[in-house]
Amino acid sequence: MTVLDDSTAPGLVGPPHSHGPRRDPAPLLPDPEPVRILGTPAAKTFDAELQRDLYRRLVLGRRFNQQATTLTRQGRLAVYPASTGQEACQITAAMVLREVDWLFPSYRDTLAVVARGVRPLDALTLMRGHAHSGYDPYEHRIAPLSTPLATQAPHAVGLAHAARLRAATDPAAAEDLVALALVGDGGTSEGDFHEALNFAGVLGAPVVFLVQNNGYAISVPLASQSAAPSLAHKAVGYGIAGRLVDGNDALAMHSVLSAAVEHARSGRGPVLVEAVTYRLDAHTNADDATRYRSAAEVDAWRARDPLTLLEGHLRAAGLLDDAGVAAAAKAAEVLAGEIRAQFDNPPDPDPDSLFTHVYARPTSQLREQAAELAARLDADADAALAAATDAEDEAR
Amino acid sequence: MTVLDDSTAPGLVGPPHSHGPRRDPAPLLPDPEPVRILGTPAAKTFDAELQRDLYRRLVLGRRFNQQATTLTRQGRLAVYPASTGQEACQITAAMVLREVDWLFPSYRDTLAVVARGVRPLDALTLMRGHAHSGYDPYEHRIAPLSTPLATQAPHAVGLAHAARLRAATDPAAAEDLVALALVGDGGTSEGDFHEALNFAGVLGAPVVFLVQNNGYAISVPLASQSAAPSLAHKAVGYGIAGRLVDGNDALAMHSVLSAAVEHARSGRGPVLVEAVTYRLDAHTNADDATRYRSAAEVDAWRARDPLTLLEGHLRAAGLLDDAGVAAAAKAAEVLAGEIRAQFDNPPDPDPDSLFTHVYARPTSQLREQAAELAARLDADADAALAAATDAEDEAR
Amino acid sequence: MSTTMVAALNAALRDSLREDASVHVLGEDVGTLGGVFRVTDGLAAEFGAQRCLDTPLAEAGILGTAVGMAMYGLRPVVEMQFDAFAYPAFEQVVSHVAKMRNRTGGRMGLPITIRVPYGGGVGGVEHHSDSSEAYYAHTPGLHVVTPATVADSYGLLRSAIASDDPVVFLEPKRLYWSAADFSPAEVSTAQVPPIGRAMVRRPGTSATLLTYGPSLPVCLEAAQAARAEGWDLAVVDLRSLVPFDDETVCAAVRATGRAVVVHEAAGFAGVGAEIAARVTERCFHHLAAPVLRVTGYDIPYPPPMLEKHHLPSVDRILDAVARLQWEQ
Amino acid sequence: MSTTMVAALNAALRDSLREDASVHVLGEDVGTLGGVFRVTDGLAAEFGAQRCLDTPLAEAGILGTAVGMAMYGLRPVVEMQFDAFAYPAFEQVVSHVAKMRNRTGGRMGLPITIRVPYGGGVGGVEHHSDSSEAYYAHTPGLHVVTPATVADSYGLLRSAIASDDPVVFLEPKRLYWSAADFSPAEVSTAQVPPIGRAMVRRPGTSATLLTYGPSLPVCLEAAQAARAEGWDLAVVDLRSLVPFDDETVCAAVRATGRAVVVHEAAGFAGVGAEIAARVTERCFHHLAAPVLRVTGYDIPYPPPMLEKHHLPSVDRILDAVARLQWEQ
Ligand SMILES: Cc1ncc(C[n+]2csc(CCOP(=O)(O)OP(=O)(O)O)c2C)c(N)n1
Ligand SMILES: Cc1ncc(C[n+]2csc(CCOP(=O)(O)OP(=O)(O)O)c2C)c(N)n1
Ligand SMILES: [Mg+2]
Ligand SMILES: [Mg+2]
Repeated sequence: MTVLDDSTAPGLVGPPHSHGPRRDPAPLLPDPEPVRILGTPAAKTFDAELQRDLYRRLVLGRRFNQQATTLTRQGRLAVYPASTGQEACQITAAMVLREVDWLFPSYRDTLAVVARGVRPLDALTLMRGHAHSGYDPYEHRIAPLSTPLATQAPHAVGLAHAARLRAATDPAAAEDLVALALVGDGGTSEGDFHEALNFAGVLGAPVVFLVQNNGYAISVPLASQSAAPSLAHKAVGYGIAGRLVDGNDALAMHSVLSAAVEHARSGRGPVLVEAVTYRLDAHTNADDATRYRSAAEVDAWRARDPLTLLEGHLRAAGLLDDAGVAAAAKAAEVLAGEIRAQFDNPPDPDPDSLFTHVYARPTSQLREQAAELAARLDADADAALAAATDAEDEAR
Repeated sequence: MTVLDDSTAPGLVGPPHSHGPRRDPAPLLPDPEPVRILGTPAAKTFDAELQRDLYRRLVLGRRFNQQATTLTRQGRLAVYPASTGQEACQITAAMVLREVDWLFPSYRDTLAVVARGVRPLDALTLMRGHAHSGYDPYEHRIAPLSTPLATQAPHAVGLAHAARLRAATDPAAAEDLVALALVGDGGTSEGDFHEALNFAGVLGAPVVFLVQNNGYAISVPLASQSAAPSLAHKAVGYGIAGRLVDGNDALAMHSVLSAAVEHARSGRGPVLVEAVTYRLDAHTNADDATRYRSAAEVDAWRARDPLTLLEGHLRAAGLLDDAGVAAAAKAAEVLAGEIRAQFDNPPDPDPDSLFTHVYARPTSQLREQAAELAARLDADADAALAAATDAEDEAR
Repeated sequence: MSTTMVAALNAALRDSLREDASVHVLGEDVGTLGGVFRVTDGLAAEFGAQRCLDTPLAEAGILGTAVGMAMYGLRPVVEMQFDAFAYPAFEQVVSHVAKMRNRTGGRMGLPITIRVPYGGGVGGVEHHSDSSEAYYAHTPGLHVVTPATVADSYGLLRSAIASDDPVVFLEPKRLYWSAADFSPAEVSTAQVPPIGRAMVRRPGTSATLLTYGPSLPVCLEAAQAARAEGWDLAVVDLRSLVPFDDETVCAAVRATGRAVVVHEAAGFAGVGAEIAARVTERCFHHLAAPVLRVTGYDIPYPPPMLEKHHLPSVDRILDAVARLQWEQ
Repeated sequence: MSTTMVAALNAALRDSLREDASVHVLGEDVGTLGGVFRVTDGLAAEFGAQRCLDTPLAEAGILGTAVGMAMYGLRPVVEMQFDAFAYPAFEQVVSHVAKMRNRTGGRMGLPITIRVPYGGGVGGVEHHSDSSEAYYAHTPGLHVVTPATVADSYGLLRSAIASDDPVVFLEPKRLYWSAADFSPAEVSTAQVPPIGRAMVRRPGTSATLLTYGPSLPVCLEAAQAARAEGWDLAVVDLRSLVPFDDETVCAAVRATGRAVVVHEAAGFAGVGAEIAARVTERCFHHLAAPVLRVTGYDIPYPPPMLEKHHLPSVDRILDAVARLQWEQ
């Protein structure tokens, strides 16, 4: 048997096959370990006023989580999925966005919604059970909190793409906006997450996906969710940049997230940011987290509480003193008082609202159904009135 | 303002956060360029008999594609999505599997099904329009050809996982099987692809995903499908190994695919293989490919026809001569004749089969409906008979 | 001018793209190829690849992207390549498209048109011939529209795209190549049919056939054949399943006292059940017989060689009419 | 012994896992946590994490994996965490689970049980209270079962898991904490109710209420209240929507000549339409009035503070009964 000396048949084979030029993967891969600033030399050059601001906001955020949890105990909220321990993610997600930008929150991100300016009562309407969404998405440029996981991620892509389309055809109306979509570690497993990242990559849309990897999807730990080196490693598969950051380091979060947002804004394409963090509270007030995680684990993460870390750093750096801490705490109490006041006598929902916004104009079928309900409620009211009158008569 | 010297507050921050140990991504990343063997020194050490076998099978495969396409022109097949140009992928996909293994083909993979031993008529039943699937999946260990794209990928994961489960609980029944799922470049965009790879990674199931990247999803080119450096780069996001291979190099295909299958079989986890190839024919016989690609592009890829490449290499290597080529061609004609014979008088489907396999036992509703249809068909037959008798009477 | 349904749909898209800069078409193969049925033929060439976008192959992604585009004020027209390939987008349809206006208290409507070529009779292999209208019709918040004629294809698609609500627009693929004397250029805005009105396609006195989409021609044929049996059948084309035109339908049924509903989809819990139930609720004392249904069997759509047995046929319709208790 | 519905379901899973090594439970949070409703409580501890598997968060992936497991001969029992979160798996349900036996000519059946906690009345935020039965009931190839009592929860789930066909098993979540005197240990195999048989829960002579799942207790309460109005109402619990028990249902309707169908799902094209239509087809001359429906409105499921207006109530049922043309 003669064996081919490949030098004899070079023309036969030619260069390797491909469908177009290959992109270099290196810039898309995340660092092996999460980006940190606290405790590193970079902390020294970080704007001092911004650091103080981050601290004050984190304190407010923590108080918000506590107050909302209290409201569930009082039965004023049906449910609240607290973001305690994730405040550095929530706060910076709101901070790095400009007014023109859009936020696409997941069900756990009420704090980010409030941090972007929505009145607490309105941000919590869904959890109160009064209406599905309590704020005007156009006023705040915030999509409704998304309960079906990861389903809002393609919406962020579509909106960001649409803004580019408008800018191209109508430069006068151009808005240099970025859409920021918030997803959990569990949410990354959904098909919609995949499809959103792929569309973003292909369209080059100005979107940032922030994955708050808090280690659990309800009870399911990360190891049962993904075998990837990091969730940020998913980015390369879509041709987009992946970044890994310490989600409990407020300075790192602010720095990485603003860079990602400006990367997207400047037309350099979407970014996937994975923030490694931890949910210190249970999944919601209805959950019993002791069923699936140890006190030791929670304690270890409590020692890395983003607020404690930042406060310690600021004190050590001389940027914060007892007076500053007290002032922040006082502002937090003012916020908590405002929330309580908003929940004191919130309006009741109108039954007719069941029918008014199903379509732009109700169908004849819905008009019939609304009339039926109205008649029944009227009859009930009449009956109640009659009963009350009878009782009065009797009493007289 | 004093700035923190990080050495002053080391205890504050500690090591970076993570949820468990991080896997090294390096072994999961594909080579930058597709693996090739033809025209490289590795070709010299490649088993000679296997090379000749590959050649003969590729010739049969090509003839199968041609014959099936001819059947569409004769109206004997409703539709045929040819894999012309992709025969090296199709043939090796079948060859590298053992009898115990399972194949999960996509709608374009009839050739792989035939190469695994299914009678052409049965493999083509779906395309003929006689029944949905013409072969027994358990006899051949081949799932039905999947028309909804990528939906069969999670089935492969589930089956491979189930085999492991059984082996663990009942070692006597252990089957060391691998499931091979075939997906197109377009199919990688679907959510089901993502979810399947993620489950495979988490479960460590013995699955190989072979993506035949033929550059198009019907008319949509790869650049509109994905911005990734390669589709094999998606693997790292699931913690599984990614491999990139020249899909028109039969030796490379065989080598990479068998390595992947044995990797999975030996318990080292799933593999994603991207084979870069090209569909030389239109999407199906009903498609007009000139609408979306140039003759020059097709010609360039025709020059890289896997069959031509292999034949040229084998001739140059002295492994093939005119007699060998003629023998292979003759065997191909025998196959073509067999296919034509099978299609000569294929049985007609029985209308009652509409109802018999919707459930293990038909519901009372289906029994009613079947009876209604049977009565109508009987009446039609009676009417036809009466008409024929009348005509006979008249003729007499 | 002889125009096919495909050409009429194409004209509707073209005119909508021309008149309204916010209209954007997206889907698999809609651009360069012009769609597998050529409904989007030439649109990318005329309006650019961005107005008629070839997307990646992922239906939830397509529709989810369209939701985001609509949030920003665009009017996306999405093509799902075939009925069964719209199922991956089902969560987006049910949990977002249908609900967004409601969940935001009317603040955020989604003017999305979802075009779905549907139904059988074209010899398609499995998963290419589903009739999926019941899934959408049962989902509050969606309009569900299906044209049966060339003129309606143009007019209803214009109305769907102009609607401020999401519309699932079901195109009967076996009528794609049907043709009629129709010139889109001559249609004035005033003539465009509104969504929500049924149409009596044939008056009649003996019984009323209620149908839509691909089954309209079959019903008209049955009505023609019924004359030989002495029946004068009325035929109503529903055109819009949601909103439902109770007025026209009930008037047509009351006038004859007998009715048969005809559609291709499986009968069990199909739209025909709703029609039969609501007509019975509203016209009970006018009915001489129960409203009967002629539908696809309760089976997965059959392979091409058997589909003729499954589809409502003239014979099956006449059999049902014969069972309308005439001797009573 | 007082047993809740959750406990009865848990016992059914436990007994199935114990008796048949091919039974495997999988889903989100079913393992360590025991499910968000605790239906799988303790199963992972008793049978190991592999028999009761915590999966990644991806419903199509879960069901697709279960399809593969069933192909290999296992009997997967899948939990979808909530009704609306089953929609991402819709394509797998419709295009594979429902069709696999048929598309393989009977060679490959898929004995999968898909457990779906469904319906409202528990104060759930949006997407947590959908009644999705019509989507499944309209899909040929699926069995659709829904228990309304503690005993049936146990028995029907045992039957569903034992079935060689795929079963969508809809658990009325607002009855999860209802309790009854029932001991799973005392149920012999012979007593396990078969799939496909309705049950007359209350005999009656004036009119018949046809219902299932979460609406059964409401109907029983309405029947009780109706006595004050002089009506003796029969109540039929369908238990299985597919296959449908025409025999029991039609007998119960013929006996009274009047019927009301009650369910939580939106009325339009809901399962109630099918019931009304088929009962009318089969019992027309026994009916003194049209079959009426009391259902959820044709709206997205409301927020908790408004759901009481949407759900069928005793009042609404009695109003419907009053409209059954008694004076005639
Ligand atoms: C599509 C979908 N499936 C299931 C659920 C039920 N569910 C609500 S929260 C949750 C876990 C989410 O985990 P993760 O994405 O990590 O977010 P986190 O709760 O940690 O913020 C699950 C399974 C849902 N909301 N949507
Ligand atoms: C879920 C789904 N969506 C759409 C289609 C319609 N369709 C059939 S083949 C095809 C293109 C497939 O492209 P690719 O995955 O690259 O495979 P290839 O045809 O190149 O083998 C499309 C869009 C389908 N079959 N399934
Ligand atoms: Mg999480
Ligand atoms: Mg391809």
